[in-house]
Amino acid sequence: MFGLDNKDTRLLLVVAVLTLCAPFILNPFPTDSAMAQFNAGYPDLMQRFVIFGIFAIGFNILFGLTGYLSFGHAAFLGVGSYSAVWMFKLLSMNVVPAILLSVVISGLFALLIGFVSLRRSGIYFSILTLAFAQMSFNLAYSVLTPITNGETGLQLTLDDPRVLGVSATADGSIPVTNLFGMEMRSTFEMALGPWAFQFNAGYYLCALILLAAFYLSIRIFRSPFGMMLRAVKSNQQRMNYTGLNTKPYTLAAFVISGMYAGLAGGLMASMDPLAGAERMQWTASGEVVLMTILGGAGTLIGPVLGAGFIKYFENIFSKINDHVLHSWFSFMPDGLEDFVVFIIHPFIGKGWHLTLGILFMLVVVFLPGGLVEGGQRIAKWVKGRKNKDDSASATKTPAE
Amino acid sequence: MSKSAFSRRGVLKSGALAGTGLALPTIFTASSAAAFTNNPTGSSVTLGFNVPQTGPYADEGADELRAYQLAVEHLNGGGDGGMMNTFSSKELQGNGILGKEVKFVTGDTQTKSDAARASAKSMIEKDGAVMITGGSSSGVAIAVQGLCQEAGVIFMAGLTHSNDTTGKDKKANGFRHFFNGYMSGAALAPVLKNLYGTDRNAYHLTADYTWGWTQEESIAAATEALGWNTVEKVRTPLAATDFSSYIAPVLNSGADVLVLNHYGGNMVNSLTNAVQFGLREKVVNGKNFEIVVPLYSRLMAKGAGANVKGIHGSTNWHWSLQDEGSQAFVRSFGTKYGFPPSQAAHTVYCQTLLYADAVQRAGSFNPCAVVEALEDYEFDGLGNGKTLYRGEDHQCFKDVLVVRGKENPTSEFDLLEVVEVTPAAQVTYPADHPMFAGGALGSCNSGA
Amino acid sequence: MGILEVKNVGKRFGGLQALGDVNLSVKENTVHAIIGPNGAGKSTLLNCLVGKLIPDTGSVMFDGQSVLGRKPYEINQMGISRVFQTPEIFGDLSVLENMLIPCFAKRDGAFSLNAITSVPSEKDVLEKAEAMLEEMNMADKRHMHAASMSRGDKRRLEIGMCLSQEPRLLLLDEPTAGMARADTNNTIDLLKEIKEQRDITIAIIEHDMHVVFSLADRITVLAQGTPLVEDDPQNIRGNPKVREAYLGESA
Amino acid sequence: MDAILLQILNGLDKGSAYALIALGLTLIFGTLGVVNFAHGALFMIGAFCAVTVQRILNLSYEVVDETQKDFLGNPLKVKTSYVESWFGPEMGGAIIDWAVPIAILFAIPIMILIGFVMERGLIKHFYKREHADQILVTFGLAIVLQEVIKYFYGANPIQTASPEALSGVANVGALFGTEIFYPVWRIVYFFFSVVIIGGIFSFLQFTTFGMVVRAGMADRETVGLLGINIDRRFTIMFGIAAAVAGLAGVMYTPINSPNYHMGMDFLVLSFVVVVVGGMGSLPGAVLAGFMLGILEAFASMNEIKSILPGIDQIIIYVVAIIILLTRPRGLMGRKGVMEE
Repeated sequence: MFGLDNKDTRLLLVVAVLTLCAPFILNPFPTDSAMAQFNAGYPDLMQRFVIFGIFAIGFNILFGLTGYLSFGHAAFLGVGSYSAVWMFKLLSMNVVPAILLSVVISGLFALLIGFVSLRRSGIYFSILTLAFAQMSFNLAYSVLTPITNGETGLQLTLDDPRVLGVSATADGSIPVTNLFGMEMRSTFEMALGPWAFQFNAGYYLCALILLAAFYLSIRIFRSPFGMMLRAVKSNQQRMNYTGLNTKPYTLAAFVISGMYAGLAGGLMASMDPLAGAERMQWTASGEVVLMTILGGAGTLIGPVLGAGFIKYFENIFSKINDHVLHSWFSFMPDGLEDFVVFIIHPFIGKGWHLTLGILFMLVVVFLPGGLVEGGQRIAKWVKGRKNKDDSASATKTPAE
Repeated sequence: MSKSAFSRRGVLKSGALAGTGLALPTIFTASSAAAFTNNPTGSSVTLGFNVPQTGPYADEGADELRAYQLAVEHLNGGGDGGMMNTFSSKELQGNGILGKEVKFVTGDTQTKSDAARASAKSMIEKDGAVMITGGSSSGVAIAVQGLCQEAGVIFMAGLTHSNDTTGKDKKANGFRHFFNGYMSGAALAPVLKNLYGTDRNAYHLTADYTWGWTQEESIAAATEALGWNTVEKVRTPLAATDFSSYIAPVLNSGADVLVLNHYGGNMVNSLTNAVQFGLREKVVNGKNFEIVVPLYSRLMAKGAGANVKGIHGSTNWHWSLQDEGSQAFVRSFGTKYGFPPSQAAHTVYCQTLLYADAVQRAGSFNPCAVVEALEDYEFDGLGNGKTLYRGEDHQCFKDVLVVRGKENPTSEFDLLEVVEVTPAAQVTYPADHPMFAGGALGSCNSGA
Repeated sequence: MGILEVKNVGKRFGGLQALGDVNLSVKENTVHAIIGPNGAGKSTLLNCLVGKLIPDTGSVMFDGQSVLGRKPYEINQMGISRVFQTPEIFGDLSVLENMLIPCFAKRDGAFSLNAITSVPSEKDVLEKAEAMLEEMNMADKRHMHAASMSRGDKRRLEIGMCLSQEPRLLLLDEPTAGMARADTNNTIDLLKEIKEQRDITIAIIEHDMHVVFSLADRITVLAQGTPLVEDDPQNIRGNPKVREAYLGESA
Repeated sequence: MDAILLQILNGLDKGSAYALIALGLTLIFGTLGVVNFAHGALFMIGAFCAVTVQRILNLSYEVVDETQKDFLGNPLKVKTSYVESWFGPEMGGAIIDWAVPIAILFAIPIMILIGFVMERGLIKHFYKREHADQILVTFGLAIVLQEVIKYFYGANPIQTASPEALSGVANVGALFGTEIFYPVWRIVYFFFSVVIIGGIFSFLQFTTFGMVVRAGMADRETVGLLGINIDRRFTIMFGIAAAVAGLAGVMYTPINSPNYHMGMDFLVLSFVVVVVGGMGSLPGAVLAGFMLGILEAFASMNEIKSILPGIDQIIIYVVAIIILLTRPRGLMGRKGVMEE
């Protein structure tokens, strides 16, 4: 289907089902239960999962296929966000032109940076991209404040000179982002017994774009172009002596992944019209590197998993506090309860970084291929057990 | 199908009650049931405490969280009641807010506007928070204030000192109790005049982002009004750790006062470096060289150690104040945690009480009712003397403290001493002051 | 006039004159071997032919066109393919993919943003690659990870990859270096087959005299960066100068 | 002129810190082939060794003083440190005053031990893994280390002063016949780093151990084939690199109050220094460290900033880009290292 082979079609369908049913899947616990803390099915976080998924998918096209490790990809995300917010300020609150502009501008920016950085390879390339991104961040935070609004981030105001649309709504507030009239923040809620599920228009737009981005990434992976990119990673020398010019291949991959980052940035701004400079900081670039490696670089689904993993910890674990812990363990005798809370305390709330750091180490030590390898091992183990059962029963039967 | 701007968990709860569990799932849609975002319909109300828990301001965030928990305890009738007893309004009964038990959720801003908004959104969308408060930097406060305006919840700013928070970026749903750069300048100027005279040459080192700029502008204007000359204004990168190359030129610039418009780690390092370079022992133009740190905080003073001795600055509040309100707060905070509260803790405690009181007086959690109750509200007993929440820009006008690094501290908390309490009238400015111009409050948004 | 004309080529590395004044003419459809002791400048010469190095002096003409100043991939597109001393293949890719890449390069040129069609849908290229694998007797290994093959198989694959580009000149850099005797003989047989079945010119740099004398139509002996002598194999065998400079040493 | 001399001094001083951190980083990279994102954390731990020594020396008992009140109005508990009560206020005070130099003795064994544990326990399993995996695991480790420090010491900077005797300013201008006052401790830091760098170089140059390590850096396989146990030596090198980073941290504390994220602040910069110097090149790292330090100092001068606003924000990166574009492998990098 869709020009994909069976395996890829299955993967795409699985991802489609997962993203479209995310409001259910991510909210497994009843709203009032103690475990509701772990629910992730609210619009903002779901949007973030999907948007960072797009970012990581794009990054993986560069890093996973060509092996070029960019440490400055957040710059494209940031540029995308700024472009989108400027579009909202100047043109229209419709997200379509904003997203288009952010993809185009970040593509051009990637072309420029890629053209220079790709003159070097290996760590020298990484440091060049890092240097460009840090320059962008430092300037955006300070000297470029008229364009970026510096520390606070670029926001909408009540006096934006919007060409198509009004500066302020009748009741004196800033108009909201929309897709041809459908407000991105509008949410449909469904209560199902003790459960509550939220269906957000913005999330579904992001989800559909993620599916398109994912589909495109599969096509790229399976195309001759994708094969050439893998060949670049494998042996550039042989590429050159096979009559292939590696530079445009890597540059194309760089620009494509920069456009993915811009798309993610534009979507972020469309969901929440603010573009902060720290989106371009090296830590943000490092984050997408970690997402990709954590999930499994070079695999199709890995980066999306990695993005979800990190964003989940950032948003869910950081919100667990001692109060919540006490409410979970209140069934225990007092002394024991305090002890358990004391033990867990360093790892939650303000300690969420610690937990994430430990998990990075565990994953990379025990699952060299990232989370995808974890999944494969589980699948193998399940299959193996089934086979063993089968063979066990097969050997048993004659014995009886 | 209906559309609503943000989650309405309160409604969902009643929806859940209406349903009869799994056997008979009820699909409930929020139609016109809610009058505003996250209307608390159950027996409790949830507040969102959004503070930096990781990153350079984590300790301030931790102190803010302590104060919030204390405030919640007091609102729910626990503890000794703290400043609720000294507060001029006696509406709060110690039975929660409007009889609803106060619950809270916490989040990590990471001192990044993106992360802060994500965290605030999760409080609004997932936890049904009806008010968001916190923050330890102006960028974050402004970003979250904007979000709360869009979402239709109240934002009670924490530690944010930029003029912009209630200046060009002010919002109808946002309120600031903390003082600002202009007030620092206005409070410091007379003291500096008395101490150092009117013939001085000031050299500014300024953190290169919006907060730094507004403070630099405020202090330069205030000191120039005294007759001081501003020799140079130098911007330093936020990421700078070693300020030696910025301090060194001061030596030969002919300046005799160094103004450090830095906060947090930047301030600790720039002050340490300035002292290292022997600036304090220097005599320029026949006068002793002086250093001024316009925005002081005890936590920062601790980081700079002995270097703060004798250095002047301004602060919103200090635990050594002897008024009834401050004493009550220090007592209940100190008894619970074993050390005195910081100014960040004080301001967020006040903000929580002020919000609760406003709801109580308005008789509703509706943000627009709360805004109305807070605008032009005058109160006393919260440690800063008589205070006005001005309706035009949602800024509190109250006394500002000028403090000095103590020469002989008796304990690790006893680092600053109050030199002067500048009365509110002296730091008050018209709402249309040029430093606060541009931008408008807009109208309150209840999310309906 | 040969298909490859090297005239007065010199190359210096700092104080070392790697190539003195090299003149060489490779006739079309012959196997031309370049031999010489270690440090004679064989590899430097080869690198000058494929664009990896640019000589200080002289000219290199391929089929009447200068190759100097062109990038390796451009020279390859002109019709020169190179086999390396240690096989250079795409180790992370499957054997079939290894074969597909030169076929795509032949069809689509140095760069093509062919990002939407899938590899299996490119029937013509696929058939060509499969045919070449068949010819190299590697069809059964098509899904193998290329890096996991034996050295001999890697060499076969590399030669196959070069041939699939239908080059006019094939450069071989010590193709049997480090191989066991059996693998060496297989490679000789393969090269003989290629020579007989295709219209192709082969230039080979080799240490192993057994290989040289089994394949070469013409031999150039290089010593200290300059050609000592160029002649037919049987004459080289008897040439005392060569014996002295080269064979004598190793014998 | 004085202003320029002063900025050169500042640059040398900044450069000392960059060079020391970069030296260890490039040493680990050159010997073990590991990209160590936890190296900044080692610098930070070194700084906290100084903080810890200061805390230990300040361990005190409390005496209730009825005449003074604490912040709650209770009688004040006056703290007296054990050191002072044992050695008398004068001697004890002097010992506490010299906490940072004392911390050097304390930090060397601790840092070497941490280095050994890190290498044996974690890093050695990653020699053969991809650089990406090394980055992920060492980054995770860096986060864990800094969070542990934050848990025990808080997020605020902690002041650790230099000894009274070394904390004033000295007139270094006397050498040039003018007056330039410069902080004594910064001069100490510069000479300290020169000694350490000189020590490392002579160690590698003149000892057999150093020769083997250098040979191993050039060609690990061959040295391994010679039957030399290169692994053990590399473990020791890791310990040494950790100690160098740690000592740089200890000595840095009086310059800037240490905090838990100072390692991350230096991490990116030190990578830039290493790469500009050329991956795996020790002299390159030192040269690049001092060069970037001096350029950074000059870029922050008003005269330059008024022409190019914001140049001090980006100077390091601009220089890095220019150097990498003109010299493909940095100032002194070897071919083929880390280019895949």
